[in-house]
Amino acid sequence: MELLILAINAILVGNLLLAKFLGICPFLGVSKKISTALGMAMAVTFVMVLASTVTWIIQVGVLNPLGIGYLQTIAFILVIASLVQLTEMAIQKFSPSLYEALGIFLPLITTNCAILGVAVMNIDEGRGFVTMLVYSFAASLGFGLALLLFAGLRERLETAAIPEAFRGAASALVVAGILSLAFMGFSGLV
Amino acid sequence: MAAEDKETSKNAGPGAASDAGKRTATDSPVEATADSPEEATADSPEEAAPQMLTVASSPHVRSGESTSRIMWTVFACLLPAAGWSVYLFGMKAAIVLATCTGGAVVIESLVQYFTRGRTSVQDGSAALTGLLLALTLPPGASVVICLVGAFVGVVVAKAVFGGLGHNPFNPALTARVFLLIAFPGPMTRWPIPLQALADKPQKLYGQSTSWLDAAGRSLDFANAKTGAALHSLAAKVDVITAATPLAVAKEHWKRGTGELTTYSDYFVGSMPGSLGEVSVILLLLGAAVLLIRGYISWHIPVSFLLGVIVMAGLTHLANPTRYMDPIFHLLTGGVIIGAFFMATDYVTSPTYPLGMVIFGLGCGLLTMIIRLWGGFPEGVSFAILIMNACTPIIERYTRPTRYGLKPWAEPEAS
Amino acid sequence: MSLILPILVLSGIGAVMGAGLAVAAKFLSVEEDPRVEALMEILPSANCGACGYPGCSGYAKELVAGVDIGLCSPGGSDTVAKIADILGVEAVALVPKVALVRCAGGRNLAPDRSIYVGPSSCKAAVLVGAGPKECRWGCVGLGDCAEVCEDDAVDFTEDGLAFVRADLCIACARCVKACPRDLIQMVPADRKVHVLCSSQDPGKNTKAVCQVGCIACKLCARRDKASFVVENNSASVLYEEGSKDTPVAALVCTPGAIWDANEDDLVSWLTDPARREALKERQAELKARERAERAAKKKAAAAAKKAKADKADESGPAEPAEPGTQKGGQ
Amino acid sequence: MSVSFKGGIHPDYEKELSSGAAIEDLPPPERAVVHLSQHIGAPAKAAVKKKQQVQKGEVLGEAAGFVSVPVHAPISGKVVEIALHLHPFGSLQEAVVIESDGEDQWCELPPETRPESLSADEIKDRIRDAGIVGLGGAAFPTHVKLSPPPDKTIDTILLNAAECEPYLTADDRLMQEEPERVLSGFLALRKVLGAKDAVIGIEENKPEAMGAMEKAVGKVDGVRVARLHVKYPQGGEKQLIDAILGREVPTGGLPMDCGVVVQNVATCAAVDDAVRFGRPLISRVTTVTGQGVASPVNLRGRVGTPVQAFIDAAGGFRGNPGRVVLGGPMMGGAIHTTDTPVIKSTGGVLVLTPEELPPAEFDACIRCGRCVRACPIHLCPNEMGNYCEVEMWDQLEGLNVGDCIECGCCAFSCPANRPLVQFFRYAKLWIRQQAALAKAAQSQDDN
Repeated sequence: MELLILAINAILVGNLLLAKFLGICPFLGVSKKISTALGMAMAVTFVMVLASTVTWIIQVGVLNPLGIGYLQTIAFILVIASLVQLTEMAIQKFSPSLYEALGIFLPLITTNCAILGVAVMNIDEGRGFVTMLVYSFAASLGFGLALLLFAGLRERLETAAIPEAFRGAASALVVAGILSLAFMGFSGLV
Repeated sequence: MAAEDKETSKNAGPGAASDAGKRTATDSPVEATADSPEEATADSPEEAAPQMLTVASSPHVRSGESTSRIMWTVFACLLPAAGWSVYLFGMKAAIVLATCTGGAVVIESLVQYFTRGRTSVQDGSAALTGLLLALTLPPGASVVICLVGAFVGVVVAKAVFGGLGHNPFNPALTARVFLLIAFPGPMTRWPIPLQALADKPQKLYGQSTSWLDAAGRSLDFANAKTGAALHSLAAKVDVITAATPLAVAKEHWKRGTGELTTYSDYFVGSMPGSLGEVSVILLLLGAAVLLIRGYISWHIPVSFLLGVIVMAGLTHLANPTRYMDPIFHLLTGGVIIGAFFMATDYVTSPTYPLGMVIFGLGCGLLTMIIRLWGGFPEGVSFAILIMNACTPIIERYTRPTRYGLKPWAEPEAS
Repeated sequence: MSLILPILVLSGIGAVMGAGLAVAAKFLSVEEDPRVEALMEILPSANCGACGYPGCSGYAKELVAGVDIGLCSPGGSDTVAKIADILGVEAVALVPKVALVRCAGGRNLAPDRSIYVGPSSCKAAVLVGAGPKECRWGCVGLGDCAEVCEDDAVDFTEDGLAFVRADLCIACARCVKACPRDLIQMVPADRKVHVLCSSQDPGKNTKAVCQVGCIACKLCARRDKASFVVENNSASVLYEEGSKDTPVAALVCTPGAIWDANEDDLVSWLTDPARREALKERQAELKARERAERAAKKKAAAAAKKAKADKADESGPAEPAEPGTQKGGQ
Repeated sequence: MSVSFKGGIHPDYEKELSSGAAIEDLPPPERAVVHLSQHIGAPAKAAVKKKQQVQKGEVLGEAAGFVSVPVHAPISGKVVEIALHLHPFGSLQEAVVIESDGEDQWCELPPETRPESLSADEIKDRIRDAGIVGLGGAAFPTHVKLSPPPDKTIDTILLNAAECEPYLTADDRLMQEEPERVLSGFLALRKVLGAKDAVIGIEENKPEAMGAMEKAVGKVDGVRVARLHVKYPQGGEKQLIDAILGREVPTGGLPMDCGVVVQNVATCAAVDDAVRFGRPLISRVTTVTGQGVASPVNLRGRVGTPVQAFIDAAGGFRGNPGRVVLGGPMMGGAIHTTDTPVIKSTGGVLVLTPEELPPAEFDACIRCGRCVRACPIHLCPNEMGNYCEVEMWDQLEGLNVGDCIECGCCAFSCPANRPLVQFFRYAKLWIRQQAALAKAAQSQDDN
């Protein structure tokens, strides 16, 4: 039950994108099409879960016992960068079209603060291994959900007669803002 | 001449369909009668050379339905409820209604003026947005709040995306949620209806009346429990507010106190609440008109209410002392206005029947989730906005099955 | 110690990750030609599709595979030179091109036959009873070409005729694809004489619907066979090598369907009736001059003949030395 | 009890304008412009020369291929020209122009026979030689419809007597006045196809026609009259089959793919003429109607007569004409000038006044879903229209624009007055062009 609440919290209430505003870069960058957004969501899920696991192990297994917890950030970045590199290679190999579609945003997962954020939050909140796993997965699901909803809305906006001044990122940010407002309704849940 | 009107109102190409060009074309040799054009015009004016025919793609007839007619009809269907709220809350309500509606119309005109866009004020969508917004506000909302709301609704939620038809979120609800989060205090101060004040001073919506006593004492009213006393009290203070039944319900299970008004009050609206949530009967009346005239379909409202009933019913059965029963949830808050007037907004809800049902159920369930377990007492606005966000995805996967896929086997084979 | 430990730990993590990546790279490596990247750098990134490939990246990929390197007209010769450099092949000269709307019939000259009601788009308009314009080949003037032009090079005359401003055109050829009547052609920017009509109806029909339509009289082709061709009732300039600008051919065009940039700039040619009057005057001049030349020639020939006859008076009835229909040279 | 399909609309039918007017003969024109392209498929090839004398009914153009039919002289006289002329569809097409000699003399026709005495193939030959095409509007050569591939069995033939287009009453009058002729043609067609069942589908708003047909049918075996709900497009082939038989024509297929062939009332009458008397199709009943003509009528006019002659016969224009439409208001095409000659498929001349015309401007889609409910093919016209408007062709994939029958229900019901049918026509054109391009690229790759 606790894990479920944690998951709901991570997906809806504390949504990475809409409540914590982490990872806005891919949110705006690759949300023009639902298919791309889906690919991005999966890539992020993969990296997030794996990175959280590895960083948790490093923190708990190596850094903490050695008393060098202050290396957290640099060590985590190292891990995340390597994992993103791996993901990039895998996607390029198995889905060149998705690789094309994601473009620069794929390597940019490295600097996606959502990933590092989740890894650090896991440590800061002192989560156990299972809790950490559930939280990372749920958080990435929440990320994917927001990305997908946003992509759907933007696809619809493609046909809209948006005034010149608001084309592109401007209207997208307004949509993101309203979406965020809507998700505030979940606050106080659990 | 009508044909002349047609000519000028024609869709003009970029500099192409200049009137000059058109007129020279009119006296082209091809279009002239057998007589030369000069001769024709020399005759009586009725016998003048015929105007050029218009061509357009089929169909050449239309149903006569128009966007503005739809919008103004919905507007009209909301008026009884708006009028009732004025009766209940007095001038305060009238001011809110006027500011929101008027503000929205004025702002839309300004937007139209500055962007030279094709959204037109006459289509009534701005007025409807304003009216809907007003109906979601507490009666005492200040003019500034109303204007900010109108601006958010008309500009941020609509004009930014290209006007009516392109807005992904319900403008009125976007504005309301914005106000709710930006001005949490004023937006949750619910005045008590004047009628209720007069008739039932003792039953102030589950509130222990001790705070009124306190207020009365501070204003030299020893005992404020009688109607007359309350009336004079009301004259002294700006406004007497109370919690809405939903807020009471929320507190109710937290503190185990409080008592609620009866259902009949909800029906006729003698309860604190926003302008539009107070009278269920008049809202249903307007909704019935829309349903009968086919302006809205049953799918969204019914599934919305169903979602609320199911969720409320299940929780009530599980724990009647903590959770209120479904009827309470249906009649309070904005469920009725939300289900019939907000969620059914064409632009932001799915178009296909299956999608509508999913949308409605989603709205109902989310409303109840937020009401029962969330931080806000009322969840209708949030629920609808969240489902608005889901609309494109729902729509994508609920398209109707096209004709021609039903298999047919030859009689011999079957 | 306090310094060494973190270094060790970080190196350790780095080593493990690096090893993992190295292994992964072995299994997941994808060959990629580095030249593609280099080509992407130098292509104009207009993604206009003038080359016929999907965007600049598409062309870059095909270039490596060995397609014609002279397809990027927006980039011009510079880009071609750079491409050749990267690919290590011979650079080709890229003839700069501009788009040209091959119709001169605005509403004043080629009237509409009815009032079109509907979306303001040529594509849509020509679907309604083959278009409101009497001429079924001419410019509808609702601006599909202008819509796709990102450089605002397409403009309209008062009479609803599209034309391309050559100085703004980057030769992306988007408008060529946008025109539902295939009126727009990419022509070499240095050419001056163009046929501004695409009608393929018989001359009689064209004449009935447009005052400046090509009536397929072949006068131009008769003047210069190498540069003009009349096919399907429609004259056009051959822009290939070997052809050249033939101002006199432009001059002889009876309806004035040929535009000579030496004489008139496009806008005044399309909009100013005086320019057409001037053309008529020039035509009359030419006619007079040629008649005079012919007469002089005839005279000279007659004189020569007479002289010849005088020389050999018994030679019988001589053939006419000069075919009377022969027009003057260029 | 009446049957129907899902979707559709209820426009103002306005049939009372002309439904009371008995069919009159329009005098043959002085000058007939007979287009060689009168049907779907390859245009006929001119078989006469300039200055040649022709008799009424003589072949002017030979069929050019299987999906093509000959074109016949509607009047007797002299061929004065074979040249490009304005076609009702708006473009210039090759046409044979005949100047009348005033005789109106038939050429030599095949001997008169009884349909019962002819074999199926003989009937089919007569139909083809008479140049008969579907007169409901599509003008698809009838003999092609009568030649199903051997692997397809046709068990039912439907007579499309719905005439669901508003204003038009030509079929209604024809059934009232000449039910035997219609039935006889229909039965001849049934004989060709060897279909077991024959159903005549008539909309409920034509009780007289229904009565006449019921009386004519009498006790003919296997023929019945089906009452149809009054709804547009009840007379659409697919909708008619759905309503009467509950079958759906497979996507991309023809009615014969579900064992049905549908024929129109006027076609059946023409078939009777061809089979019984060997007369080619040179005239047909055309409704001239609308608020824009003085006295709406039903006229039997010759092919090649200018539209103006029809309008004059209806008392001329009343006021200024706003738009002249050949066919009904839902699917008919507007013409640019009344000099346009009529062709075989011209079943109506509708003159709309400027006041009646729908507004010229359209607004953004408000996603009200009226078009979705109206679409008889159950497509998503709202989404399709939005994507077409901004030309996002890749998004149209999966929306099946190609299935659109252009019935106009969506545009009719649109409160924003969006020209949806026009959008879809353009999208279809684009899809065809893309397919052609892809095919060209394919063949290039193969070489």
